[in-house]
Amino acid sequence: MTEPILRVDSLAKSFGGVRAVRDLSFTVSAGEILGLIGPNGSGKSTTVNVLSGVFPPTAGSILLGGEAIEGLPEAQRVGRGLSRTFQTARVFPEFTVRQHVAMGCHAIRQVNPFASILPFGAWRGEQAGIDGQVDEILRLCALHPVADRPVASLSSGQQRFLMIATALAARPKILLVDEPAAGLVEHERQDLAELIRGIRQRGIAVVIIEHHMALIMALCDRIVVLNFGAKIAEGSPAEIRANRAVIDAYLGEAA
Amino acid sequence: MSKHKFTRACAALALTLVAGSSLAAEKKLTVGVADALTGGGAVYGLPQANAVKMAAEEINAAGGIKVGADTYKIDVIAYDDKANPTEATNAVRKLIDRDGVKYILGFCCSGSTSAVASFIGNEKAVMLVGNAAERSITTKKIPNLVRTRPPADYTGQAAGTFIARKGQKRIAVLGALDVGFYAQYVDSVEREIKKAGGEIIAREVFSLKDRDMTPQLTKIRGLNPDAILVVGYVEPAAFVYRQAVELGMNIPRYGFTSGSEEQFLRVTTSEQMEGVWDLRPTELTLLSASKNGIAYHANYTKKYNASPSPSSPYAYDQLYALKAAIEAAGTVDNTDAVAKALRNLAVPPQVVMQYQPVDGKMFDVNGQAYTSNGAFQWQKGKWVFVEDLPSDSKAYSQFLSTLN
Amino acid sequence: MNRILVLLPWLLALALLAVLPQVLSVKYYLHLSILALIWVIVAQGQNLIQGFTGYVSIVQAGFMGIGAYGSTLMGLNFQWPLWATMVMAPLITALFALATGYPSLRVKGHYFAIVTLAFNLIIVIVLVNYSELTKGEAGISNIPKPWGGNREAFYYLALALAVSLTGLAALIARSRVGEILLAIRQNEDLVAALGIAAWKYKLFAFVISAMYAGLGGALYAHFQGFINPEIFGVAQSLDAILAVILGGSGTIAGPAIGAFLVVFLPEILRFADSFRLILYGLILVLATIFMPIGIVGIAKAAFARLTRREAGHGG
Amino acid sequence: MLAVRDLRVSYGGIEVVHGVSLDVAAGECVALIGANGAGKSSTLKAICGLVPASGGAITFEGRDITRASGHAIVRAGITMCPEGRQVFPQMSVIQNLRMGAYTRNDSEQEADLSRMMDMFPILRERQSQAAGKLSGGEQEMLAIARALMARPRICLFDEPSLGLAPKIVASVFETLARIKAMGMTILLVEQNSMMALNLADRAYLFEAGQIVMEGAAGALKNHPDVMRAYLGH
Amino acid sequence: MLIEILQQTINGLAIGGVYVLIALGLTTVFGILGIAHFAHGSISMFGGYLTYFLATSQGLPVLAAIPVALAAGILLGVLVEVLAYRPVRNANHINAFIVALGLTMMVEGINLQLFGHEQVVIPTGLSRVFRFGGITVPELRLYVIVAAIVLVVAMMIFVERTKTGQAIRAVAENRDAAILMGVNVRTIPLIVFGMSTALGVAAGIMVGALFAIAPGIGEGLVVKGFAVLILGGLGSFPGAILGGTVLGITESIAAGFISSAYKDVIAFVVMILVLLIRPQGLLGRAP
Repeated sequence: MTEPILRVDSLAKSFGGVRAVRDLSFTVSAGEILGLIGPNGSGKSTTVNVLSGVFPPTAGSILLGGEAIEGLPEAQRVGRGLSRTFQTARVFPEFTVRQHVAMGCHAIRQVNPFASILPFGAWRGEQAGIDGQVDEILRLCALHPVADRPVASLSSGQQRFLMIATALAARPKILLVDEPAAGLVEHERQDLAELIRGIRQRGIAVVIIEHHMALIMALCDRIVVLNFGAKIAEGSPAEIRANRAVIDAYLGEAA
Repeated sequence: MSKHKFTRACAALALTLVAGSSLAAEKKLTVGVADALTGGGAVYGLPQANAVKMAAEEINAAGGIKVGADTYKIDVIAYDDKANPTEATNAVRKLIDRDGVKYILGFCCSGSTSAVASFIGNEKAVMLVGNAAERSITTKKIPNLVRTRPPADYTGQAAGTFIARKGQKRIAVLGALDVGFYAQYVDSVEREIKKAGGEIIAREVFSLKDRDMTPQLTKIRGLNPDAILVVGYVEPAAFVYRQAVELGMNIPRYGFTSGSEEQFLRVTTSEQMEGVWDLRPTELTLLSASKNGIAYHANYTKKYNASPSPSSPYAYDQLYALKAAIEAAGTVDNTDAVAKALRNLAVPPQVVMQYQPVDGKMFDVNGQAYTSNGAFQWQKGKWVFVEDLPSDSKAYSQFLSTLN
Repeated sequence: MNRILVLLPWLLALALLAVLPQVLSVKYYLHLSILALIWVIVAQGQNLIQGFTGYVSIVQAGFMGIGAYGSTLMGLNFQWPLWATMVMAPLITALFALATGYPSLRVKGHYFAIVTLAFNLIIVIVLVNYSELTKGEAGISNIPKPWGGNREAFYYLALALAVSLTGLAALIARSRVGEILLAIRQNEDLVAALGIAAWKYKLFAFVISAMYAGLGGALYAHFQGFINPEIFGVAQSLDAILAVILGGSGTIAGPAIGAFLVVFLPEILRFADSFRLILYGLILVLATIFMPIGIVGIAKAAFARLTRREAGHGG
Repeated sequence: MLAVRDLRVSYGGIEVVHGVSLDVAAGECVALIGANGAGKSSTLKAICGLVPASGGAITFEGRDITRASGHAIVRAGITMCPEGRQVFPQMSVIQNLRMGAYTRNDSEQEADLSRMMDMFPILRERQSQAAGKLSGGEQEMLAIARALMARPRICLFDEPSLGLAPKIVASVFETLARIKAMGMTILLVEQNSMMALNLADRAYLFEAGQIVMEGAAGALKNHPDVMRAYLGH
Repeated sequence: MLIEILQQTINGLAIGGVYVLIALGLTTVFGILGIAHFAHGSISMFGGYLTYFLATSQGLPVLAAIPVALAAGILLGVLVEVLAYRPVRNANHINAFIVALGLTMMVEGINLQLFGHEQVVIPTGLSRVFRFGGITVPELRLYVIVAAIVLVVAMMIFVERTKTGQAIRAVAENRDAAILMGVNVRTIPLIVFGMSTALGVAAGIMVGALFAIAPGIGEGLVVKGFAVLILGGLGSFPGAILGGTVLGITESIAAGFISSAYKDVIAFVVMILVLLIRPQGLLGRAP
């Protein structure tokens, strides 16, 4: 773990007078899983939205692989290697699973999509390469049995895996997953943990927001805890579990 | 030639003659009407279509059109063009292509009329335009098109002279200046006023659907004009008169709206209208109308249970002009000959409007007819004919010939 | 085999359209057919933005107007040959679409619809009032017609353009761009999150759709020989939407069928006289309620049921 | 009190609940547990009329309410505290609570209102704030209080802990226990099987749209299959 | 100059009031049912026509004709909801929009058929003019402005203070949760359409008394109504009130000081500019 993939420095975001995120700094390295936890409304999702470019930050900098990206639009950040998923399932219901994942490849395709309008030429050749890549991702995410089914027919758990698969198709250096386990049951959660470890093995950094503490504690290398938009703790799962401030603000005595 | 053959030929000839004469008694001439029968333009179009139908019935009752030995009874087909150019083209194409009609009347509104005028020159048909006032319709010298209503600027010239004579120098205009012929009317007025040393100090616009003219009037009030000139359709124009009074403007008001008393009184009170001038063609207004006009008004009212619109006789006169032209040309099939005959026609005795012939002809070389213009004033709830406006149809006809 | 089955209706329709002028005895219907072919082009454009991208644009007739006036005025003022101005018309329209698309496409849903409607109103107001250039409400007549106004020749020109532009629409729909447009229709936020600059594709769809309209407008001008602002009002933009909905939104055949309906329906309803407007509206309401997927959608569903039943017999 | 017999629910032709039967007696707390998509929430939604039942029967206090519309079911005495809280975000806390009493015409609404605010002091503190501005935990409290404002005879809870911080989850279950102690009849759907089984008297285990196990909560909690699949042991 | 600005502001207030009422009707329907109710303008005009008809042909006093027209308008609005919008409730929002366009044609056609194509003006007999220094205010305009304010306040009270009003808000904010509160979500749309149409008919009567009712006027009004909604923010009551007033005055000032020919263009450009700077409208909520 040398130079971090993502370096967030003094990040702040306000809506009107409400300071949703304040003075937040942390780093993520290649192959690391970072947990981002905190009570509802503590600014976790806002952080993800600011990192991915849905909102511009009010202040602070975001360095991806050493390059400042805080001024870039959402789409270009994906091209630079930062992908994300959403809290609630967001999918293209009319596509097949395979088409859906292939959509994720657009950010890194070398051939201009407009060239594909011509009835001949480049994109057929490229399509074959994409097919191979999509197959690989589908296998990784255990979606290959349903590859040709319409997305609308998938269960909500499968749709969550599909979101991750589609984000992976853009070959990210870092993947932000927003509450991936919400609504999953135990065995699905285990599959999810397995998948996220598999993603880490490919050298991709993962930032995960989650309320399911067992999952977070088992999965994360490091955890950042937010409360009222500010970082109150950072450290290994064991450190966090023992942190007084975190117990008071978030975990409670039971955990 | 054998005797046998000869008898057969004689029999055939006799049969032809008999058949021919019997056909002659039943011949039918279909004329088409393309006009706005629904929508906003129907205020003008529907009475025109009614007027053509009424004229057809009268002519049929009086024995029809006589062409050589044949007598034609007139049949009228009317299609709605909604005052829309595409629909008007479709309607006329249908009349010509499908119904085989050669004579097309009506045409209240400028846009749809111009659309048809742009292709009628290539057709074996004759087009008679009614109320549409856009000047360019008769500047193109289309040989098979004539128009009964004079262009607006012919009237505008007369109106300008009249206003100049009244001595006001600074005139503010408020009108439907986005409509070509209204703008042309104002241009003519301006030319005459300038000759007398006056000027037009404002040209404010309202559109057909505007009813609140106070913003424009407030601006005009701030300019302190000597008089105001209102040109446009009566529906919005009536509001200008009312709101000008409400804004406390007590200056002479001139107009070119051709609205009836009833139309104005829906919007204004009679007091609000008192003294307003309307400078316009001498159309169907009872006080100024001829004997024909009074009869037309009575017959129309009886037949359709509503007063005819002031401009509807433009269409009524079309059919009488057409009848006279066909009879003069001696053919219903040769439209070129009929078109030529229209251009050589003296004003037929049955027409309602008071035409001012040019060189003794109803239509000039451009196919344009001219009525006289009059100054009308609102006095105690009524439009009163005050005087004829000085109108020179011959001079205007020459001017029109210079345009294209 | 399947491919042929899919192509068959297209080939049949094409053959029918190709011989149509020869079999029509009443040339009035040829006139309407030419208008319908022009509307096929306009509706295919509308479908790109409305059917595929999911943005209801109400400015299609306004863009027709820009194409029509663009072609006419270039011919009038620069004396360019008719063919050159007709090629330029969609390009000029594209410029306008770029300028209006940028602000319009920043908003979605009903906002977008109303903003484009406002643009259509603005186009008409400017065409009416900028009379030094456009001759205002009186319109421009005697616009040159190709082949001296030979309608049969014009029919084949319109047919060739309608067919090739329908083909182009099909190519776009099958391309990756088309796929992205469909994705935008389903979930635009996700598209952006996947690293696709959605605005580029929306603008592309909007501009191409406007170019279709621009060409359609130029064809209209040189077919009718007369244009005025009224022809390009909001009512006609609504006709374009109607054509797409009635025929089948998001399909290739739908707008083509819808275009013929839009042109011929008023003709068929002529018997209704002054009740026509009421009847026209009623048909629109009933069609949307009872066949929301359009004629093509219904036909496809019926076809699918038929083949399924046959397959069932076979098994 | 509440009896569901052979209930079937379909969405767009796809059946997701295949003949479920369950009972809730007065004063009882019953939990529905099982995997996501197993049909628990759909069953709940069918009971309170948010989705139509495609088959089977639901009776409440002897009355058939299978085909009744949502508002009639509320009037009959069934209230649901929905998944994801579903407060009215632009309305104030107090307006939200008043909406809870929408079906009531009695004169004790204001008294109930202040009782609720005694029970949940945070709501009194925030009474004139827009509900959307509350934190997730506070919104959950509001949703529960709002449901109680209807004075229901049975209260349905759909995933009350979903998406909440662990500390808040604990306090939500404390609240549910208090409501249970007040004698309220409860039907609870919950992902967090352990906490649900700790609270409930009886439970039904759902799998793929069917009930595969039922019994006393304690018994289910110690069942080896349940432990392995749902309790993460 | 100052007098002119003041006069123009007062000029704009009357039409602004009409815009507010039209926009409030549109915004309630939009906020609660997500329908862009394009036929609203034509239905409003129907109410205006009816008032005219009752007051002239039937000889009713105008003040007696108004409630009858309101009742008839409400009935029509409710019928439209049940027969036309309800069947497309669950379909794509484009479909509801197309239905709205079809309805507009139908109602326009019905208006033409029943009341003809001549413009009508509801006779009120109010022709006095008040003068304050250089500023003139016709009494009819004054009453229209006052009536518009009264109606707006009445509606705010209804929505904020009554149980039904709160239920309407609840349905707008969260339909499912409203069902769970025991709100009958089948009757709420009827109430909403009734209320919205009542406001529309009131606007139609004002237009008919102050100006005129004629074919096409309703469509023009509904387009302006939507412009107001966009200006103020879709679904926002205060937004509709502010937006309508702003649009009315903007038009008046634009016509008086910039160009009467392009006053509508200026109004739409203002709308588009606001949208560019604040896409959610002046008082709309941030997304």
